[in-house]
Amino acid sequence: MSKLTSLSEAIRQHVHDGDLVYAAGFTHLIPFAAGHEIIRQGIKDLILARATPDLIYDQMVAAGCARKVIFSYSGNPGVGSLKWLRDGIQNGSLEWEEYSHFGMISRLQAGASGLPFMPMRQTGALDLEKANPLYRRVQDPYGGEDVVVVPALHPDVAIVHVQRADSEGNAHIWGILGEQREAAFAAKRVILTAEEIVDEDIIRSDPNRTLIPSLVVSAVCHVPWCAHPSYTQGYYDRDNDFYLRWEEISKDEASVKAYLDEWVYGVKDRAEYLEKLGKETQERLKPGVRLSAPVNYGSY
Amino acid sequence: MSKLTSLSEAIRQHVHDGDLVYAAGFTHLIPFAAGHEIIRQGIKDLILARATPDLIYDQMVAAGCARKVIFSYSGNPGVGSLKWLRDGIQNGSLEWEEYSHFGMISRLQAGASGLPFMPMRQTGALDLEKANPLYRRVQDPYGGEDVVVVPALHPDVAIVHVQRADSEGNAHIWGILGEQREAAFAAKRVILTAEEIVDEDIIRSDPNRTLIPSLVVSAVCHVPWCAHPSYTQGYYDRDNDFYLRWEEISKDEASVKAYLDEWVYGVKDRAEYLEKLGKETQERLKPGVRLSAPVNYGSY
Amino acid sequence: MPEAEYNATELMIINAARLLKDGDQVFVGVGIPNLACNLARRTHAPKLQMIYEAGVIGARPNRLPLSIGDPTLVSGALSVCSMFEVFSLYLQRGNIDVGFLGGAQIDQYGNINATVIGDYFHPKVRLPGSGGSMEIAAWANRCYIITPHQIRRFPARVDFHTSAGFLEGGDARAKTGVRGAGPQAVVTNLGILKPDANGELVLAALHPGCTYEQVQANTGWPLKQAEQLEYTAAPGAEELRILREELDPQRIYI
Amino acid sequence: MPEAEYNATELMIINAARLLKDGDQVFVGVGIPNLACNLARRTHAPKLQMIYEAGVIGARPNRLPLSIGDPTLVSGALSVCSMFEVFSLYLQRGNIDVGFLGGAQIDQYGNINATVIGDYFHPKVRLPGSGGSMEIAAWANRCYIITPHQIRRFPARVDFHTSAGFLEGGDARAKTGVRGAGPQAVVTNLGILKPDANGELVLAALHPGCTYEQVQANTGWPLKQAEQLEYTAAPGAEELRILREELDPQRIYI
Repeated sequence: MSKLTSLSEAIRQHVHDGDLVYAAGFTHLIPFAAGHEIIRQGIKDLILARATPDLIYDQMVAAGCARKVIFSYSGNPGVGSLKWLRDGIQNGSLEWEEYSHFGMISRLQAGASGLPFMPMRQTGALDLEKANPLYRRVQDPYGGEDVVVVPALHPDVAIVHVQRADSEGNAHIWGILGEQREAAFAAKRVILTAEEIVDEDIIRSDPNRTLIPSLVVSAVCHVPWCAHPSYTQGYYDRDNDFYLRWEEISKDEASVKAYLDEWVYGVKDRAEYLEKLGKETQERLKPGVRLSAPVNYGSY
Repeated sequence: MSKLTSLSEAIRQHVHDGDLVYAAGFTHLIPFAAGHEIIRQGIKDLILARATPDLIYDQMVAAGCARKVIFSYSGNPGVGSLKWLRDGIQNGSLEWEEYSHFGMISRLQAGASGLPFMPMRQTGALDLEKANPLYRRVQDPYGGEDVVVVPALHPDVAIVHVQRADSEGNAHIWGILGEQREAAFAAKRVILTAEEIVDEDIIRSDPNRTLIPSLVVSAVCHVPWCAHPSYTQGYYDRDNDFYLRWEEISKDEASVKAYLDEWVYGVKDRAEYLEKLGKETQERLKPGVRLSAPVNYGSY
Repeated sequence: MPEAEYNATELMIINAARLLKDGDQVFVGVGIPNLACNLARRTHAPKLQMIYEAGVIGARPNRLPLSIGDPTLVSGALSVCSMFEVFSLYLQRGNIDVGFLGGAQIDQYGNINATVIGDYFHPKVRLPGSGGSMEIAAWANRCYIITPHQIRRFPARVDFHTSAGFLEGGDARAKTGVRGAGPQAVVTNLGILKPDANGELVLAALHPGCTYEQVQANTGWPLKQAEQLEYTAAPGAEELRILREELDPQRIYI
Repeated sequence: MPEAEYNATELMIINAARLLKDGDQVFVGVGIPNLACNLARRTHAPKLQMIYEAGVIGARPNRLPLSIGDPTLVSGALSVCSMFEVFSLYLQRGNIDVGFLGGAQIDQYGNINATVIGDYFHPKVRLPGSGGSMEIAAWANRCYIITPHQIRRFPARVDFHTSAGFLEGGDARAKTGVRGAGPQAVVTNLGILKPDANGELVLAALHPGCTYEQVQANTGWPLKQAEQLEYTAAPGAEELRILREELDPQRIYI
């Protein structure tokens, strides 16, 4: 049963004011197009969860979509800081809840596994554990050190971008996997965006590559270049120029407004964004071909 | 640095009397050749751990290698029972420790993750929990039901068969993954057997397929048909005739002795076994070709 | 009712298939449950999906699988994951609608013993053990049991709780907090048992030609009848044809 | 010593590279640690392997990676796994020899603050936070810190323990039971600090032309000297050549 729909329809149906949203992706496959659509639809009071909020959450905070962030590293990776998140936390206008990377993804792992919590070894650094009451401790019933635990996270909606999926939402992902799969299994609803919609036979040719099954997917959206200015392995490179430019754009309200007006409110959807981005930029970001060696599953 | 060695050398170096051995594989990739080599070398007092002991552990018990088994399902899959394990348990000559499947693989998952234990939800069935004191309970510090926990398992040696690996032990696996990866990361030493030793470039062409890294591997052995009469996806089918025959062979001591004399003690190594097995059987078990669709990693 | 010829195994498979719903995500073993699922897919439940404890999702086998990990289940499947993942992400997470269970003993409250006859530490007969059934019985939304109806298989109390039915009945299962609804039907060659409000297995349906007395004679507790005792329709010609010609032409299981 | 020209960043990279051993499994970020590892690989540690928190093992990048998740790290790598897996199977399991750490503040006992200046709930300056450094500092066998030597970066006590060094010194770290040995060296542009038996960072080595007084002036606690104060060799011509011509020809980091 096809779950194909437009991204704007999927956001309208599955993302509501006040929802806890997890737009997944560790530097890779960050679903910028979905973030922009949420901004365009004026959705409010969101709790934005992500290990690394990246520019997309800074933009969503700047656009007034969020009341709270949950994160483990709030920086512009390899460049600097996320001004709107930082200022929101500093001036008290934005609630926050903080973990280490492993704490954050362990929350998803617990959620994805149907467990109430995940244990991890102690780290000796107690200040975050003290600051965040959701960090707890549990005795090791085998006599070792107490373990630290974090509770399951069940996002209302996870947004997960992938390289290719069939129309039912069975998805192949390769390259950096981040927390894509855990977010999809942990969430109540999943919006899957894909660079390519392929025939089911392509998916079935390599079942070990299918990290997200249709079973957990609510909507499938065909969104080429969904991740720009982040990247999709094998499809396009990270647009590092933009990551550098955001440092400047984000400095004052006027330039952020100008950016949003031009690149978010000023375009209807990602197709228009892509047209506006231009062929030249697309060409610049296209990698050469480097194919995986095939494997033989055998015909039995 | 190449870790290539013969299987007999690898067993000699890494498997000692009294060791806890985990020969991995859920119906797929069961390393029969390694089990036979352990029998040939007359290694004793082993603790044999496996979710599904399968014929190979029945043979090792029959040959006198084991003092204890740890398992979650002790049957001849799709056929019947494992007579030597069953009789050993019934007559008290074999120690045993028992879990459900999820309990068993959760022990490996804890071991692989460096955790003291793994939690799982309650199942309502208490008898095994009562019979095996290593099942414990832990309070959910978030106020939910208590969870059941099992302790980390760290085999002295894991034996893991794979389709292809480079000479350092970076391995591609596809098809049913069972507990191959968890066993490798949980164990103190890892013997990797492979159908094919390939150039590092093949491995590097598809890093997402590398489930076991050289980092955890102690020895790499090139052992075509290592898994027969079990199977290797894409290389050969399960020899179901033998699974049926074992039901007969295992019925009395004389026929087991005859089998071991002919197929284990009577051959030097898997190459001789394979020659003895004959071209016809090999041809019968060869599947047709069914290749995975390639993915583009991109040249960056 | 036309007097179609069928055997006990065919009867059980066909009645099990009828219990499955379109779109069900079924955690399935080889043999009879596998045949029941495939029959349902070719009749009223084309969107039913089979998930194997070996970690295979959406298998599309070219031949009848002979083991739970048959390579034909993998080639052309939608997804394959590790055993830890299939038990955690699918079963424990609550993504499985139906689980199939079997065992040497099933008792009055649907508890199953697949572990041992006699004392656990001094076994009279040692059985294979839980495998995944402890978790399937607890976490699948609903479970079905398929088994021949013999008195030794239906004691009032099992020797060992390998997997939980309704435990001692009443709210005993609910109180454990396990997520699944437990065994919803036991399909035998004589009829179908279902739990009543107290979790006790009662006779819910009789197969053609079978009587209550026959079932009681093969059941180890005083067997109640459901208020509305039903009578199953005999296996249809088309069901039998699919089963015999398409699914198990070599008659390996049937 | 020949008066080779080099800048502070080059000096730090080269000295960090010298601390790495052949065969080390290094958990590494982009920028300076990445350059130090690659320099070590091309000089004395060809078998050193780089593992990125993004889940990349044995990267073989064709270009200088610009982010921790740069696609050039993936193409041609030995293995790629999920973030949960790299933190559990590699870091928590004890498979990582060396971790690199950074932060806004490093204190007398090697504790690091990358979270906040001022009060956590009413921050004066909010910093990015832990990322993986809480776990790296605890579980890597040994850790190195690379940072410019400035007084504001070296307070006697950090405002917030983002990751554990030797805590309050003495056996405080050992008592927590964390597996790693903690920070083994802090490489700055002036010299190298190392923990003494009490876990206190002391001056272990001076770079060419630097003095104890200079280091003390930039350190927020009375800085002890190691019993055997060492003097690092100036960056060699070959080290500089590799760094400038092969590793960062566009001078993005150096």
